Amino acid sequence: MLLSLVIFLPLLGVIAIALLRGMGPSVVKGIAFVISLLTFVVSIGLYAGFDASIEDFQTDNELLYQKKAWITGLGISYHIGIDGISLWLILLTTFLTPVCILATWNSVEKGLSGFMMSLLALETGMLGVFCSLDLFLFFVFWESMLIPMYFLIGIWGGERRIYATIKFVLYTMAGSALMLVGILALYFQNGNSFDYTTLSGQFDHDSLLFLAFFIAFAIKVPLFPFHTWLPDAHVEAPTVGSVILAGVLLKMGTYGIIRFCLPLFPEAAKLHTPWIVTLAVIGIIYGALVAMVQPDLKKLVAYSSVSHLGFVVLGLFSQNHDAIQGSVLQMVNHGLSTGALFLLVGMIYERRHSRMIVDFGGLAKRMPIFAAIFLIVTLSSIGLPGLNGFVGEFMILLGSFVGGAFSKWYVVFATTGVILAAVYMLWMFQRVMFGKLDKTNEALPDLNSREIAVLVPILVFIVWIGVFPNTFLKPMETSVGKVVEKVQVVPNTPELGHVINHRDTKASLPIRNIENTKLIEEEAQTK
Amino acid sequence: MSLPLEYYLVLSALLFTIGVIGVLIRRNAIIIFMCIELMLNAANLAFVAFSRHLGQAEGQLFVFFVMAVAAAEVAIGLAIIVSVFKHRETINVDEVNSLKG
Amino acid sequence: MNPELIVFIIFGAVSIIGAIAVISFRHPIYSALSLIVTFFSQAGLFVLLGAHFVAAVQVIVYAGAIMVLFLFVIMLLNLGTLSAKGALTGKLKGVAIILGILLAVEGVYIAVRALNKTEVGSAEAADAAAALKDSPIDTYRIGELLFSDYLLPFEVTSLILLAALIGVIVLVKRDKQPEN
Amino acid sequence: MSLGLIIVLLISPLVGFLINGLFGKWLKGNEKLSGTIGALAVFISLICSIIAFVAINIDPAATLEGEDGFVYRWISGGKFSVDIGFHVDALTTVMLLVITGVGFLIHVYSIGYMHGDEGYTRYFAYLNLFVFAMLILVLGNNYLMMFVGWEGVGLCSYLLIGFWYEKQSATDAGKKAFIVNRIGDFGFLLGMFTLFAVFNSLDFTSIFSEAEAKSDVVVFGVNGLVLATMLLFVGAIGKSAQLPLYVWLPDAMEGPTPVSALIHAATMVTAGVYMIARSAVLYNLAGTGTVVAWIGVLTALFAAIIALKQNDIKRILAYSTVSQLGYMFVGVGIGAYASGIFHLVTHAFFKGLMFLTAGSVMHAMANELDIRKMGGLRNKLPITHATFLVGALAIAGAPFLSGFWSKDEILHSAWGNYKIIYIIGLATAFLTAFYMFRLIFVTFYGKSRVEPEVASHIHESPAVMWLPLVILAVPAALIGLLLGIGGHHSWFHHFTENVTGFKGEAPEGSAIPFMIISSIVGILGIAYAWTRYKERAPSDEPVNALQKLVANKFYVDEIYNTFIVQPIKNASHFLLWKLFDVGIIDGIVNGAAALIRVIGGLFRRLQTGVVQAYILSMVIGIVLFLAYYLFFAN
Amino acid sequence: MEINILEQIVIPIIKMLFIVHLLVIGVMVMIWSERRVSGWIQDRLGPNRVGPQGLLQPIADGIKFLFKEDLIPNHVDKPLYVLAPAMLLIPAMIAVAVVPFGDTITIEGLDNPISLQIADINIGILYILAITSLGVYGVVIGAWASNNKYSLLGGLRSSAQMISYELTLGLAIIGVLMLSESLSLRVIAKEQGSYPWNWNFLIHFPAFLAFTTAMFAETNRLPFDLAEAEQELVAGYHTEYSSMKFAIFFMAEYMNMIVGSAVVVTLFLGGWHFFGLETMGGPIWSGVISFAIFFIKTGIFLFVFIWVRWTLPRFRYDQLMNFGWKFLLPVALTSIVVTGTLWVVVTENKLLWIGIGNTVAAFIVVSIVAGMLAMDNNSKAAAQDTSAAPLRGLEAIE
Repeated sequence: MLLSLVIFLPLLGVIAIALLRGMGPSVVKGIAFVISLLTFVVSIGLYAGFDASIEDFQTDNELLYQKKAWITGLGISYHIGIDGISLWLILLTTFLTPVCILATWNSVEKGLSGFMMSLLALETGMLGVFCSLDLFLFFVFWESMLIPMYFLIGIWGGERRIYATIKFVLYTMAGSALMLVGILALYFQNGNSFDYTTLSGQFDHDSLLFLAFFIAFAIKVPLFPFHTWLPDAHVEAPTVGSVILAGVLLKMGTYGIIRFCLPLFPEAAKLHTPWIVTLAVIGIIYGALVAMVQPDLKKLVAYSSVSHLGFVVLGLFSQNHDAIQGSVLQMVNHGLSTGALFLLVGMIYERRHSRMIVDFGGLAKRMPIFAAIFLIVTLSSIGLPGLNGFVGEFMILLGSFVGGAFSKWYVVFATTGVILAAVYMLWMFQRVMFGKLDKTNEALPDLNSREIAVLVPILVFIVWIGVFPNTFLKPMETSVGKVVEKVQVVPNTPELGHVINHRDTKASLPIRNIENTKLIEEEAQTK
Repeated sequence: MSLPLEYYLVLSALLFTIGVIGVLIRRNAIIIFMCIELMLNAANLAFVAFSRHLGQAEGQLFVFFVMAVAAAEVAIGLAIIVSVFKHRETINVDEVNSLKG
Repeated sequence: MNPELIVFIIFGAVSIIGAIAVISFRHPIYSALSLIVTFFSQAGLFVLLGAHFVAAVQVIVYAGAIMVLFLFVIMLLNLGTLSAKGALTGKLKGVAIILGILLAVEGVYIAVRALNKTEVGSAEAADAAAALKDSPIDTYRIGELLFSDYLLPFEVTSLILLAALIGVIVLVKRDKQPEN
Repeated sequence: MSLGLIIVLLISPLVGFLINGLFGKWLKGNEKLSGTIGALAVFISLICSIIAFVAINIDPAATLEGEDGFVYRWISGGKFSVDIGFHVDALTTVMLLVITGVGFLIHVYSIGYMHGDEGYTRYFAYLNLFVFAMLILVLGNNYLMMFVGWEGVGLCSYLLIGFWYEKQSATDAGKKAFIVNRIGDFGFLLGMFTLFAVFNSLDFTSIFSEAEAKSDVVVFGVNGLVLATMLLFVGAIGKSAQLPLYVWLPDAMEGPTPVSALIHAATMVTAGVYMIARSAVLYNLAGTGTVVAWIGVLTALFAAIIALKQNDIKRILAYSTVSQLGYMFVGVGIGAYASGIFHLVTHAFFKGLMFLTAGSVMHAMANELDIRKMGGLRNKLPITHATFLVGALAIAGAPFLSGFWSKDEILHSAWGNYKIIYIIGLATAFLTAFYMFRLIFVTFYGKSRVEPEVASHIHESPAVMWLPLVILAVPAALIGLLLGIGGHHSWFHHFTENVTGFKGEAPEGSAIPFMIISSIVGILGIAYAWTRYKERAPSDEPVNALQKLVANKFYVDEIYNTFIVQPIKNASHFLLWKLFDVGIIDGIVNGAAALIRVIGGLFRRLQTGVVQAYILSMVIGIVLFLAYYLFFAN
Repeated sequence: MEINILEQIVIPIIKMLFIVHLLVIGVMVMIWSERRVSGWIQDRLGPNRVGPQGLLQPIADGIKFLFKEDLIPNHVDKPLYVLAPAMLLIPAMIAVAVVPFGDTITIEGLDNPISLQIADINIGILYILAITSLGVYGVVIGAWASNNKYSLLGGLRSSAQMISYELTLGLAIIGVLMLSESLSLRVIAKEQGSYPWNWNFLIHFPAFLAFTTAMFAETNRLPFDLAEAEQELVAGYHTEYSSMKFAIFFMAEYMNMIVGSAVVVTLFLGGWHFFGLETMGGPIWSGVISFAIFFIKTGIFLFVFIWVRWTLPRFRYDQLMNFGWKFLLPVALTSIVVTGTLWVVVTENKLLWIGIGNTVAAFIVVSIVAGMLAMDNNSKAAAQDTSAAPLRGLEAIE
């Protein structure tokens, strides 16, 4: 019930705004903000009620799991639930939405109520995607979320918004069409049921099905070379559109991979891993290199997303527990860091009405608070230890290197992304923040208290994840474990190359790894 | 002694065909519309005939539905014709071709 | 001669003549009136088929409401005959009529020949139907079906009508006058 | 030793950073308070460090290791887990003392040096943050924590080099430093991965205890330990500015001088040396020390050569730092870990001292850096001159001063198995003495070439600045004697050898001949400098190709720029972005759309807009379909 | 199939002839009584010269009409112009076919008792609705064929009005049908029984009022004679008609009144029942008595028609539409809902409760609608106090 509440509370806000929009913009904004904040508060209840020891969906907890027949004739049910993976993406969504609403407080000039309604409707769509355990329901949410995004970019976007939004929609639809075919194929192979939880075993043509799903998700991620919609969409989207796009929408692609591609078609995943990982690594380097030379701040951040998400995909396909866990964490990290970056870009855009790097310089002098926050976020994006980005990236790379289902060379090349990230980010930071202050920029005011209030919560999480990542890693551990178990291609022991001396594996465990030891013992017993 | 089903069906087919021809050769939107009604009616006739032939009430039931839909369709259709006329001063379907590709 | 056949021939002939008149008259008013005639004879055919309820509804709905609307609109727009310049129909009239004849031939063929091959038109079906004829299809039975097995379609129909209602209001609503 | 002490030691600079960073706005009007807070924070750490040092001195077993240092579980995945935890032993305490000791003095010095700067509080915030990060680096009980500090100091270095961010060259230098360091980090990261692949852990304790047992594990087709140590060394190359990644350090002199003293001379750049000393077990097993030593000695020579022709006072010191770091790597590379660390300590003091005196000179000369525009400053800046001289003598290896002891130990150890290294090292020592005294003679002696308007303002620094100089001069001169007397049997060796786990066998033979040779070489260098630069400034124009090559630092920056940086940039811009991304990928996408549009345009003709045309086609379809179905099917 | 000529052919023909003539005579009587009653209400004499009490006046009028020149204007659409009066008259005449104007007469020697009704078809009430709805064609076609602006306007008004009120007409009787569970008028009349407190006008009082009002509108009688409002449209749709064609329009209107009254009597006023009087005359005479009772009831109701004509002023067009759509229709719908609900819910004294429920519910609905309209008017008045909005309905459709 609680989960349904979380999903549909924003929709309630949409209705409320629709009814009360005549009462003026402040009421509309107030409703939107309060509702989204309420959603976040309620979604914290999900975390509170979450039992990390359950590897499957929390079927015993009525609050977090619901299954109701919907269209019985077609085997469609309203079936929602969460596990440790979706939990964090849900919280990320519910967290970013109020932040976005607060961030866009004064920047929407026309159609405010429509904007807020789109935003809230989008939230429902996104949450639905992360919660759905019914393929049909998933697809419905997946598609429904396109509509508000289409409006957000198409109405409130920049100059070339129509081109961008159509590109975005068509790209995504192209993928969705494939996915729909995949879903239908699964439906018929699964005894005419769309129920995710009953899907198991070997499917016919699993390689093709895998591709159908994977391409849809790869476009969403976006994996090189399906990424060209992203820079356009980001550049044209309004600030919060970019934030949501980068923060949550892209995660739906990676979420889809970990939810569908890997557990459902392990054999196919194994078969396709080489080229996927190749693309991911190309994406990491390519995204970084192209980001480096972008003259437009938003485009730069957009290409950096391509690079960052390449890491996530790399981790997901490593079929290694640590790396997948790192990938999931990195999804959250990227949502926070890139979201914050877009917010910051939006904030100077509001002041200067330009996103071109050459138009800036020396802002640190006029806007010290902005500069400080920008720096922290930049560093988080670079992956500085102690901030969130590092933990995820490190786990991905370490897991992939140690136990990845592919050559270590991939990891070596991927690791160069760490260097390149520093190059393009710091270069951008230098050109925007440092140097001589331009005359036109002298009057730019520093962040006001509202903007600080928007950013500080994100900073708190950026530092929190960096310093205490276990808060986030623990609840997803068993769920990720289950995915890994399903993949079952690589045994969950690090690949040590040729171990000449045969030794007791327990002895090689880290000293403090008490939990792990227990887990392994339990596993051994169950086997 | 009731008449064979075929009589009614032939009649229905002829009426339907006349409706089709009307739709094709007339240019007045209202008349075209009437022809559509004619076709619907022809279908209704077939329905009722089958209903009696099979001794089932469903045929008549569907006639009922057809009529309801026809009523709705006429209401909307005429409203469209009225507003088209308001804007274009014509209901000649040859001249109303804004949707030309 | 079978009286039923006589009645059938009369009504059938009237309805076909009416139908042809619909597409032949140049003026829409005459077409409309011809159509009413056709509807009436159809109602008669329905009576002949024992479908009294349908016949009554046919008259109420088609003759009583729909055609009045037609007339109303024709008069409201004061439509006369249209000018003869036509882009397409003039050239294709012949084609259309030939097509129509082909269609008619096919329809008749279905009615006369093809139907027998189907389940519905088979002799067995007729025999089975004969058994059911003891209970005539009266209004009571229709009502019963309508509110039991076909309740959902029935309600959907009402929704369609509601939608039509709203649609019409929106379509013909006059735009608000600018206030000043 | 209690964990609490370490936490206080660690947290204190962090608190200073937070106060100065978050409340900088309110502290801005009050420089004294801001500076005092910064210095006090480090002073508390210094006290704690001394306590820790003394405790270990009293009881060598009083270390903080393994479980005792555990604070909390940081990251845990399926297989991988790492803790926040501390490891304190003799090596750590030595490092702690250097960091907090030199750090504290530099903080005090900065109070005066940075007087009146706009970013005063920001400066102290960064400095405190640096100390915090450096402390993490040396305190961590696993490689990942070390890496945290490693990156943290890199960040602070970046921030402090680019401290005067309105200056393009400063921000460029900061960025360069960070990025070059990142290249090193790339190696460090892969090194950690390899370590984890071998040991399933990043914990010092467990890695070192199992190192021997797992010395034959193969990763990536290579012996795991060899691979790991080499990759880690790549990290050290970056951080400690060795060949070929040394290029950032000379540029880093764009930062405030105390920063150069603290970060780019005394502490941060020595992190690589510390790391190798910490991983002594692995390096011994892997036998990769030779590579370290060779890189070190080549760097030492190379940097010393470049220093010969430099005219910027800070750059000369910077190249000298690179060179001395090379010495340290030689030390740890050949297995003389204690000697390496010993040199690290002495170098921290005398190089710190020299940077601070250079700062004092700049302070007096209105930020003039070019030594050709100085000369004869000895009289005007007596204290500065005296302290600088102490530092220079120490580095040149003048007998019984610090550098003499530590450098000599390294050379002595090298003689055994690495005679070529010994010879190169000796040559470097000669060059070191030469360029250092070239600097002194040109700057402090001879005629004044100071520009007239500057000349009138030349004055000795305030007490808050010269006092640290004097204080620092004492250990810079004497610490070598204190710690190093007795050579390989000195107290310091015993102290640190417990940690490195390597009982360095004392090199054959007596140390005294080596000392004498070193001293002679040093004095020769000084003498040669005296002959050449006693009276005259260095000439402006290099006379021959060699000199030109040297003066232009072997064109290394230019080579990097031409062959690496620009091609990547251009390729990214033109090939990847404009051609591939916009041209090819988007071209395909838009081309597909355009194709569909063309096809649609063809079909569009069918849409006449006349309803009846559509109906006609529909009817034709129906007729044909029915005809097929009725007459032809079956 | 055996055909009993007497019973299946002769007697129906007799009944038909009887009723048709009764109708025509009824029309004449109505014309006369209308004028006399009008005179009485207006405190004047009315026609009293031709025959006793002017009783022969209608005949005289008829003769006059017959002998007038059958004028067909040039500009009219001739076929339709001629057809229109007939199209109005015929439905009025054939509608009466299903009205049961009395009980049965049982005559010895016949197999079945003679039913005082031309045809007792099982969808009788639908038949009535169907046929009466056709009356509008006469008006519309006549109006259009006249090719006269006033006529056309009258025709448009009339058609809009009739369509609008037809809904009420149909919906108002649903409650009645629910209770009788039949569409046959005879059954409906029988179901009501002998006593007035069981008659439908009490049980479905609001529906009764709505039906009656709608019936007035359907017959284009005052206060709903917008289609022929003299002051606005000369004579509306029959402006261009004269002589016998005009007379036929006239007849049709009165015939509609008579049929309408008969239907109201049948549906709501107990038909031929009156305190059991209809059963007292034995097999033959009870039929006659029941016919008399029916006749008298219809007459009284016709009197009401005339009475209302001289009591209420004519509606304005928008008032007419508002009244039909906003008051009558809701009342009729309420009646259906309440009747159906109470039929299921109440177990004892159903009729009583349904009667009370209907009345109360209608009252509430009317109050709500009135309140909403008042609020709407207030806000409109506040918005633009100058708009008197005459003929708004027409404007809306032009």
